[in-house]
Amino acid sequence: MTTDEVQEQITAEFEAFNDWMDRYNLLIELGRELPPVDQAEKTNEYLIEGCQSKVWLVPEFRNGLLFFKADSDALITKGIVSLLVRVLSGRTPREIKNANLWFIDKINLRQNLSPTRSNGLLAMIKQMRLYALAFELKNPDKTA
Amino acid sequence: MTTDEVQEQITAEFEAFNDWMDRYNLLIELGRELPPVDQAEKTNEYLIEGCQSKVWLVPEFRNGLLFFKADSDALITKGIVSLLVRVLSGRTPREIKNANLWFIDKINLRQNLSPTRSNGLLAMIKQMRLYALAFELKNPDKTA
Amino acid sequence: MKKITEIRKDFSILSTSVYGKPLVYLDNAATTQKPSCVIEAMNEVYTEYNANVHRGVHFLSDKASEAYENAREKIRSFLNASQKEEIIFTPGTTGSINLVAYSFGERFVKKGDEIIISTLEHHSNIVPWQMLCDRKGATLKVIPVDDNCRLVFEEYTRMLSKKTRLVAVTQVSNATGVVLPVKEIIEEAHRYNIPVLVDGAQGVQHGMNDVMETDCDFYAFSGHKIYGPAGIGVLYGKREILESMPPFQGGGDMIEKVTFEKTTYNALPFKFEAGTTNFPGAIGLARAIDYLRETGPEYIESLEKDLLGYTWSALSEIPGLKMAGGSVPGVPVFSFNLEGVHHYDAGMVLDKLGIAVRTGNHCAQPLIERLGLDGTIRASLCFYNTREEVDTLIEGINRVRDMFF
Amino acid sequence: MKKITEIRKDFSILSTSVYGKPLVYLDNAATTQKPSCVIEAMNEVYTEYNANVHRGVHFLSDKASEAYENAREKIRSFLNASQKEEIIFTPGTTGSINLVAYSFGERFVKKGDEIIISTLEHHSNIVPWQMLCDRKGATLKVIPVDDNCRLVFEEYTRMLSKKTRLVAVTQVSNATGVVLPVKEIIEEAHRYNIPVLVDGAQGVQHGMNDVMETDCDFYAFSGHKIYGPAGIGVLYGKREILESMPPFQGGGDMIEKVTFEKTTYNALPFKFEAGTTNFPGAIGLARAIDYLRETGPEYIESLEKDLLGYTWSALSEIPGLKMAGGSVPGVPVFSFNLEGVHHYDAGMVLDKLGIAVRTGNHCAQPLIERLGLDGTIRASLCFYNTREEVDTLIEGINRVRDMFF
Ligand SMILES: Cc1ncc(COP(=O)(O)O)c(C=O)c1O
Ligand SMILES: Cc1ncc(COP(=O)(O)O)c(C=O)c1O
Repeated sequence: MTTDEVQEQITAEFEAFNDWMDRYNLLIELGRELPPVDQAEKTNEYLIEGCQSKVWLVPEFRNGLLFFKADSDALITKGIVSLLVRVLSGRTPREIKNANLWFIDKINLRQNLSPTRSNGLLAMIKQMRLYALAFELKNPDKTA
Repeated sequence: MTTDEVQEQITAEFEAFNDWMDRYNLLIELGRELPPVDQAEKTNEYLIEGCQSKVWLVPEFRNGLLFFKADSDALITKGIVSLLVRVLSGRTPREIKNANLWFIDKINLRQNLSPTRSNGLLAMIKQMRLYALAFELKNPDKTA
Repeated sequence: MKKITEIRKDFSILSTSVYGKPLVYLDNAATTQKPSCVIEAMNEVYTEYNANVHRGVHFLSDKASEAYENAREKIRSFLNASQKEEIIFTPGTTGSINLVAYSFGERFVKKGDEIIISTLEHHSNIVPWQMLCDRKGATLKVIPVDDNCRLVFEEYTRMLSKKTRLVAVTQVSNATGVVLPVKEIIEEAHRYNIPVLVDGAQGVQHGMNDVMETDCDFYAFSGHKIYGPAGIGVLYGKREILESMPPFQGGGDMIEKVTFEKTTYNALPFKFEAGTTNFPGAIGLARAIDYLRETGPEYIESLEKDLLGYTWSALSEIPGLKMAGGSVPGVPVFSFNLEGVHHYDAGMVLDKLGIAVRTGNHCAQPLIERLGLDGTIRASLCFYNTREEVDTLIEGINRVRDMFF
Repeated sequence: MKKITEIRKDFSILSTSVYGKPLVYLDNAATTQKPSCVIEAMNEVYTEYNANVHRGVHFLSDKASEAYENAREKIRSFLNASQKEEIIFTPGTTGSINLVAYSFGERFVKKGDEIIISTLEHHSNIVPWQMLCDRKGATLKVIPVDDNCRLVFEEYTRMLSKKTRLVAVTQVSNATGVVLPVKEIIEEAHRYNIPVLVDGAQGVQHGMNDVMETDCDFYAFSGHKIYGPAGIGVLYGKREILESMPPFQGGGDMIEKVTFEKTTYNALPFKFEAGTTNFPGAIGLARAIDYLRETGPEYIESLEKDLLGYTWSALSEIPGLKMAGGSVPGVPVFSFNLEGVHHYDAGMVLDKLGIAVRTGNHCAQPLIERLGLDGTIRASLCFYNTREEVDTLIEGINRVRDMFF
């Protein structure tokens, strides 16, 4: 599936619900389903610290693709994180760098990502893109 | 004349004019008529410095009465100063200390005396009263 | 007595909606809403007598200056200070405390000296002292608290010494609503002639506004937390000590005479008010204080007391809810966690129900860490809140519990 | 193009009366009037989304924070700065300059160093540097002016040396309307890698708002002088240099992590914005800048140019009138004296005719003394003034002459 197809899937899942409580219930569900990051990997290196909740993001590069594991101490945050992982994990650095994450607006999560919330989510997207850039620079041929 | 009588006189002179320009003309006239303080006496000791215009106030104690000479570099200020001199000069320290200067409100000069104007006029009244107090303390018997 | 429905009409924002739900504003410790008379007072400035204060020869400037100085007099009377010269307008509590840290600190604090604060402080009453100690080579001492958030007073008395230059404590912990024994703290310090700064940001709006009664040497508060505008605050200081302090910021209005060789400074309070001040803000703040007086301080106190008791009881009945402050708070500020629920998750859900609370460390990180937490949910109420709003909060919390269990 | 009558309707105070005479407000260099959209923007904050910024998990706080950050972005764009992080909100020009004097001064200025300012400065760009030099044992150097109020540029270039840490100059003399060659001053200083602070308080509202063009390192201005509210100002600083500076004030929002042992500071711009900021003020200021954009900067410039020429000609014809600035000023600010008339007397009479001018030393005592004066009458105009108002001023001045001759 392309990033767009995954985003369409997510949008459909969320548009089944009109009520914010139902959407949050879904996010909580998704947060619970996302496998936790090992305690050993929850180091400062992988921590994206926001004011309100912690987010860990662990990258892994295999066969020219970039995979992400992620976790958060807050469940709704973790649910949102899981969506980002779903859209971007297992893709080429270029895809990750160029992906237009339109689903965020579509399912009204923009507010949760606003820099003023300082919850680290925007920082997480930035961080994913930085990892992509870093891998691309280190392995120019593999990511052509 | 009592201080009240002088103030009534002043009030009558001003109430002849409705227009501010005429009142200012009168003040300018009065300012011109007030004998200037000798250049030699225009020292920092006698200076009451406001932000906008300078006022000099020279006290003299004779026969139990306190006399004032005063001057200003601005003419309207000097006119107002001359009114204060007219009301308070040549009186006992006690009279000066206790005088209720109601003419200021009556002829609408309150604004020109407001502390926010920082033109030294309010400071001048304070200074006159301070001189009165000082002379009283120095000469307790003469001012009984 | 104004009915609560009447009071709420004075604060039009209270009858707005968010996400289609009626707004339940329980973030009053962060900032309070403004009665319409405060908003109107500032509009009046801008439409009728806006001019630079203290500087003009003209009508508008006179009128603005007079209104500004009347505002100062109102603050003096509200704080029960003895002189107008002791009231300095600043941009807020943070500005007031930094003024003291720089000016008092420059003059009186040297290497080896000590400043005492408490574990219950807001960052604004921690960081300025840390920075001062860094600049001067002084040491910051911190009065500890017990597990119930109460100051360990004996530790405090033991800390006081010849090296102590200043004690700086908050009246009320913004993170937990715990009230400090400020009067006793001051008494102790004064036995050694040590001045005390009181951070009144969370006390001034709850009736603790009398500086004579506590005999504090400095008192700092923010307009926006007492129903006034943002961008204006107050520093009260005893005249003698203010006189002995050098100016903080340089600029217009704080000087008497400027030459390139030598500048002499203006008298109090202007010495500490450099540049064009926020005079519409000062006028708005004075209007807010008038509003409180008109509404009746005792009445306001009774309303808040009722809310405090009602909310405390209701929260106490929620299974798995843990209060951060230990026992019942002194002002209607409630800080708590729900077992197994991250405070941020709870805040997000409450938000979507129209309930505005604050979550996190409330700019009091050291206290939150001392309590072994990484944040709390804080609901802070004031007199314009209602029992119905508390009921909505309780329902909301129960809803959160259901969602996460 | 909006007609001038339409423009004046946006500023309702302009059609009020004082002492029964129509107000002629010619004190715009002290503070400007606010268009109704600015007043409304702040009312909107207080009635629709008042909340503490950057701190809340809730809707109102989000909305307030977003509006605040949008305001910052608008200021960035207005100043043509490259990054939002370079825009710091302060209480005003004085606050901005003091921030630099304390923070930059703390880090970069030591005994024996030199700071250069000019004779044309406002006290707010003199006293902070005097105080800094006092604290650090540094020396303040002052670029002289000739009898026509023009900088003696050769003297300036001679002053620059390895000891120079900073040059701080105003764009426009508030006392005389003289425009300084800021771009050349900066070019010279940069040849030695010396940073330059530009006091934009009197330039920003007259189209000199491009920080890229002058390549200044710091730029300071006040909201209230550019049709925005009081209590808000801006400091622009180049990112690199801001990054290298320590924080100025300590408090909420400017920290990343606080423990009693060690505090780490937040990123730009928050590092320099301690405590609750005046966010309604920032939003009001951004609205004022929008208003100028909507009205059209070129159009505004043409209106002011017309007023400048018209007023200059009219004043030149008055016998016994002496301009303090020498030749024609660069902005419509006119500073003069009438032979044989004290400036304060003149101001008092003009006041009663409804004409608001400022008299005295305009917080620029050293310049006034350099010119051998003890004050001037200053009429400062802006785009909402009219030729008719200038006529009233001229009549007023003639009336003053008649009264005192
Ligand atoms: C050139 C100049 N610099 C600085 C200031 C100080 O501005 P503010 O009083 O708004 O801080 C002014 C205004 O009075 C000014 O004209
Ligand atoms: C106890 C306490 N002190 C200081 C402050 C800082 O106030 P401000 O941000 O208005 O300067 C606050 C508010 O956040 C507070 O609660």
